[in-house]
Amino acid sequence: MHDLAKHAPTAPDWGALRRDFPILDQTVHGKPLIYLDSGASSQKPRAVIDAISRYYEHDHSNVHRGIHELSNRATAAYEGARERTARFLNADKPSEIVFTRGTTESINLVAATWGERHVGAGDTILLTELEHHANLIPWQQLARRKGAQLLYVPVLGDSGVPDPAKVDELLTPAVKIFAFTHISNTMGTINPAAEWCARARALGVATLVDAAQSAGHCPVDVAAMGCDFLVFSSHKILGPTGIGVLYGREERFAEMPPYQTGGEMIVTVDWHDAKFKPAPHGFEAGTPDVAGAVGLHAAMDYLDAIGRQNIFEHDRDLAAYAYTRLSELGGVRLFGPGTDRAGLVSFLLDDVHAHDVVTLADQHGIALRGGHHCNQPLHRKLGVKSSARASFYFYNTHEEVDRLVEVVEKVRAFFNR
Amino acid sequence: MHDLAKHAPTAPDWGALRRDFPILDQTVHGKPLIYLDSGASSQKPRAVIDAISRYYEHDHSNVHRGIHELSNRATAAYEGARERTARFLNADKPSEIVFTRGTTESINLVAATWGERHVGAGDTILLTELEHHANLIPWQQLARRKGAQLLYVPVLGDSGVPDPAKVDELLTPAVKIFAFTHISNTMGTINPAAEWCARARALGVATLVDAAQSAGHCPVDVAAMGCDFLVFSSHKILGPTGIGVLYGREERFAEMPPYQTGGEMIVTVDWHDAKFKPAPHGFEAGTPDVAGAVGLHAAMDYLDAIGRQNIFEHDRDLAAYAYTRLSELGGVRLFGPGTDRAGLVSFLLDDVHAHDVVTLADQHGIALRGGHHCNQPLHRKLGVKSSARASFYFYNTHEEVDRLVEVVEKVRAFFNR
Amino acid sequence: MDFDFEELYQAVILDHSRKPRNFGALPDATVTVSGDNPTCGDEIALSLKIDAAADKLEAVGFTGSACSICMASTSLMTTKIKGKTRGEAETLLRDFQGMITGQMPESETPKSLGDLRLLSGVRKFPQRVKCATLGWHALKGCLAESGEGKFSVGTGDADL
Amino acid sequence: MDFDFEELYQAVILDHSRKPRNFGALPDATVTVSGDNPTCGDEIALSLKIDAAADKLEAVGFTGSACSICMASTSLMTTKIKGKTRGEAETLLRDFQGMITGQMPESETPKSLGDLRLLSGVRKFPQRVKCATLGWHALKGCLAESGEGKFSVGTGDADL
Ligand SMILES: Cc1ncc(COP(=O)(O)O)c(C=O)c1O
Ligand SMILES: Cc1ncc(COP(=O)(O)O)c(C=O)c1O
Repeated sequence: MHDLAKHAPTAPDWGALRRDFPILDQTVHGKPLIYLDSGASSQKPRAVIDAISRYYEHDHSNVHRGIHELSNRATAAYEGARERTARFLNADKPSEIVFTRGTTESINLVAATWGERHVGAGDTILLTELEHHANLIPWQQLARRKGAQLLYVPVLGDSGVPDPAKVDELLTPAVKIFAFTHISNTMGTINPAAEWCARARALGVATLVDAAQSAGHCPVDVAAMGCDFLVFSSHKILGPTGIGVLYGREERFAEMPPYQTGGEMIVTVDWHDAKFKPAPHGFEAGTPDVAGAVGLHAAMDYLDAIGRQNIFEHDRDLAAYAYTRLSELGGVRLFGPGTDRAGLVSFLLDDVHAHDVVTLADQHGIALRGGHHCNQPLHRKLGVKSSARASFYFYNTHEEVDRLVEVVEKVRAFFNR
Repeated sequence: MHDLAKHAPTAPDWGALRRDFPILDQTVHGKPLIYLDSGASSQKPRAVIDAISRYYEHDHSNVHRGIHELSNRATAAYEGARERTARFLNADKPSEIVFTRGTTESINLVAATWGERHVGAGDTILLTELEHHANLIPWQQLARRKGAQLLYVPVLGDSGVPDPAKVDELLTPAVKIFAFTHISNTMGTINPAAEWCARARALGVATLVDAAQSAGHCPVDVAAMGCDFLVFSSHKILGPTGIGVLYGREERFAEMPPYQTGGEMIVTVDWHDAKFKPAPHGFEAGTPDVAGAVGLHAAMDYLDAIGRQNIFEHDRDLAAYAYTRLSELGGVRLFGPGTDRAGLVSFLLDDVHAHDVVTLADQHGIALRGGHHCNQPLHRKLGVKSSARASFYFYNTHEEVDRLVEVVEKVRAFFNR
Repeated sequence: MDFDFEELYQAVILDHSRKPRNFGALPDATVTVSGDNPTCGDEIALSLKIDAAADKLEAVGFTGSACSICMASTSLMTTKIKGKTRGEAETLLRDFQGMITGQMPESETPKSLGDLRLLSGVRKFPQRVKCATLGWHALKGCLAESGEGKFSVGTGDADL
Repeated sequence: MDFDFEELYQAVILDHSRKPRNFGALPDATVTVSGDNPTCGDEIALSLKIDAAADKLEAVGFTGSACSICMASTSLMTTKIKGKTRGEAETLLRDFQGMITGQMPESETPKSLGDLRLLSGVRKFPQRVKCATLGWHALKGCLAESGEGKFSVGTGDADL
């Protein structure tokens, strides 16, 4: 069994937790909302919404630059969120945490700074076929700019599992960086991140883990994982939109040139020259998203009060249940591993386009996602244009899955009539 | 008289407006808070705070990617904010508005895309000595990368006014881009943006206007101004932190390569190639700050309900009053133009460091800023390390200025005893 | 089944989506424009054989894979434009856009749209407007290309 | 005037800030480290003449321009380290940091800090801690440099 699945001691009161999310208490097209699109973006508990309001009502000011009381409070709030994030990831130091707009910007930052400096002509960048466009195009652009080679660990068909033999074959010292997703947003595959990082490290290969789908759904410990970089978005882990995280091991940050430049990130500036701060501030040009950091802080507190291991098991249970029920229907093509999957299920009905499934589900109050989920080449490899996806969080229930299955049956009946 | 200062018909109820800002109703060190640091970041009215909460409580989802109801609402909210911003600036089309993290990112984006493509060895980039580090270092980095020349329109000493004769001399067809601040954040100078843009345009020179200090303080009309790019930050114009605006004339956006890459900004992606969307989405990789856009929308509505011309006159009045009262004290060095100044005043007491002034003011509940205000080379030119700054918004009052002047007198007395 | 949904997927539309008319490559096409809807993966390539002298869209064909709305809309479109002049096709395009975006009041929807009027329900499904207009973007692209050859248009959106 | 403020700016501190001791270049310095506080523009360059054989900070001088807290803290520091061994200077540095960051309880502040204890009020002004520690960063830099020459340290912060 996967090492993330160790058993947790207490079971949270999921029903009570669900009531913390004001948005879930509404009807859509006359039906109770069933939100199964947390893989795209999670909803926010009252605690997060209120933390943001409270910040603006009491403590807002610009950070770092001021020496008055509000500026002290805003700076403490912002740096406190950094410190909290370091704890959330079990990073060594707060200075290993840089706040960005999200996963996408975090990866762009690494590709444009560390990548720019360390990847040269003929070098290899290794990805898997599971990568979200955010962890694919920045490397593609870097490879094109540098004349580097971009290689992909192939997945084994619909199972969505990267071929272990190919990892052995492709992970060589010629690789400069191995960038891979922890949990696939389309397949629900859980990659053996710690194992891959250990092997990469032994070969002197840097690693970047895309934790967009994992950071809020299971325990993530950068020390145990042994990665060089890890990235995620606040909006997928109960936090506000507009902020995300780049974890970078201290030695890696130290070898990176600045990314964006401007205020807050300088030591001295002259008309024709400037000296830059080290990480984290050297990678945070301009006024940061202070309220976003405050909201993210509240989200991490909320998640850890429940326990990420508890959440992980809850979501996996739901996904396993959905997977089983949908596969029993017949005429449904399911993607991703049959066991040890994370909390999401992508599927296709024979002869029905995903868009049509999603539109009908929406008419029943169910929010699904349809499309390529920013995995266009992967879908192409599977021979499909798109799929429908149900992605779960701890506020979802078995009854909601039952409702989903009912609606999928209706869609099939409608289009086969 | 400056053309921005035309008279407005009705006077808003400033006292009532002030009560819309919950944060202002508090004491700091036992004294009523007097917030004179809006130049660094403005406070937020209830309407903005509530718009953000409401969005998370009712409508949140990821944008563009989904086809369910919440995703439709979130997309409509996000694109509605874009459309609102286009109106706010009198841009031709919503597609001329790109959302960024703020002024700093907007300028970095232009320097890294338009600049990267259009500025070559031997070309000139023209700035003024007034520029904030955000509108200085990205160009400095570009100039160094390209072997281009960076020239500055000098300011006339403490007046903070760019030398008109030097503008004539330096603004030549050798200049690729003239990037300048509309309102100086240190000096309060209001630059003749429309006049400079017209002259640049006649010479085929592109223009970027840093409207960080003007967008929320006076009418800003990109059509009348005739600029190619204009940038500002939400957090300085009553909106949330974490989002900002890049206006780009359609033809300019069309000639720019992408900046960050990833989801949302692509047309098709293959393992080794990708096709990108045009502006605005082509410059917005990843999940955007939807809630930020909603908050910014509310802020623009709030500002325009008051009338930016009214705000402009209110803030100028306060600044002029503060300037006069401070200059009457003696032993105070004042920076920036004596007339036609925007709503802020920077000053220094003889033999007292700005930090000491600001610390004492804070003890009296007054939030000032002390430092180089991200204008380090300008301060160096003026022969000082730092200055103290009082920056005003429509929620400030004459009584607050009186209180400031009292405290400045106390500081002087204390340090001269 | 729900009212809105029934309206969206009427029998004629389902029929066109299952048995698209004029589906298949057009070997003697003078112009081909492909379009794709990046959000959902719809891909359509529309080919026209234009007789410039006679100002006539002599033949039309399309290939690709897409959702039922996109397939039906494109299929219906091809049946309407075959044999028409460029000007007539452009009028159709404008009318369709007016209808699908809701800019044109429902009462004013021209009769000339024929069965295409069955797609008017799409306006209640904002994200599906892109599906309904993808083939039309390709048509617009074909009409705009003065030369001959293969071209592509970007993302489908309502702004035809 | 306010209590906290009076405590921050006591007479001794004002005196040191107006008439800093050991202020001026040290022509025969063996090591010079400059530091600056980018937020406020404080700039300090500290020079030591270290007699390595005798393990003694023989002479000390500093130049620069800074706020009263920074000037006073640096001036007081120079009076305390002149003639001391490296080890003694390092102990002083640790004690000062403990006091200024509040990590060391006020009651435990070593007497050996002398007048430097007058700066303990700074801990109530978080943003001013950087001012009080800038000169000490330079000292730390001087002690860390094994070679001779001119060096610079980054931004002042509490983490000495
Ligand atoms: C004139 C000017 N330009 C740029 C900026 C940078 O704005 P931000 O820090 O929001 O990116 C500021 C504010 O600090 C400013 O006043
Ligand atoms: C695995 C994965 N990586 C990256 C991203 C991109 O995240 P964002 O859009 O928040 O930058 C996502 C989410 O869309 C994702 O699921």
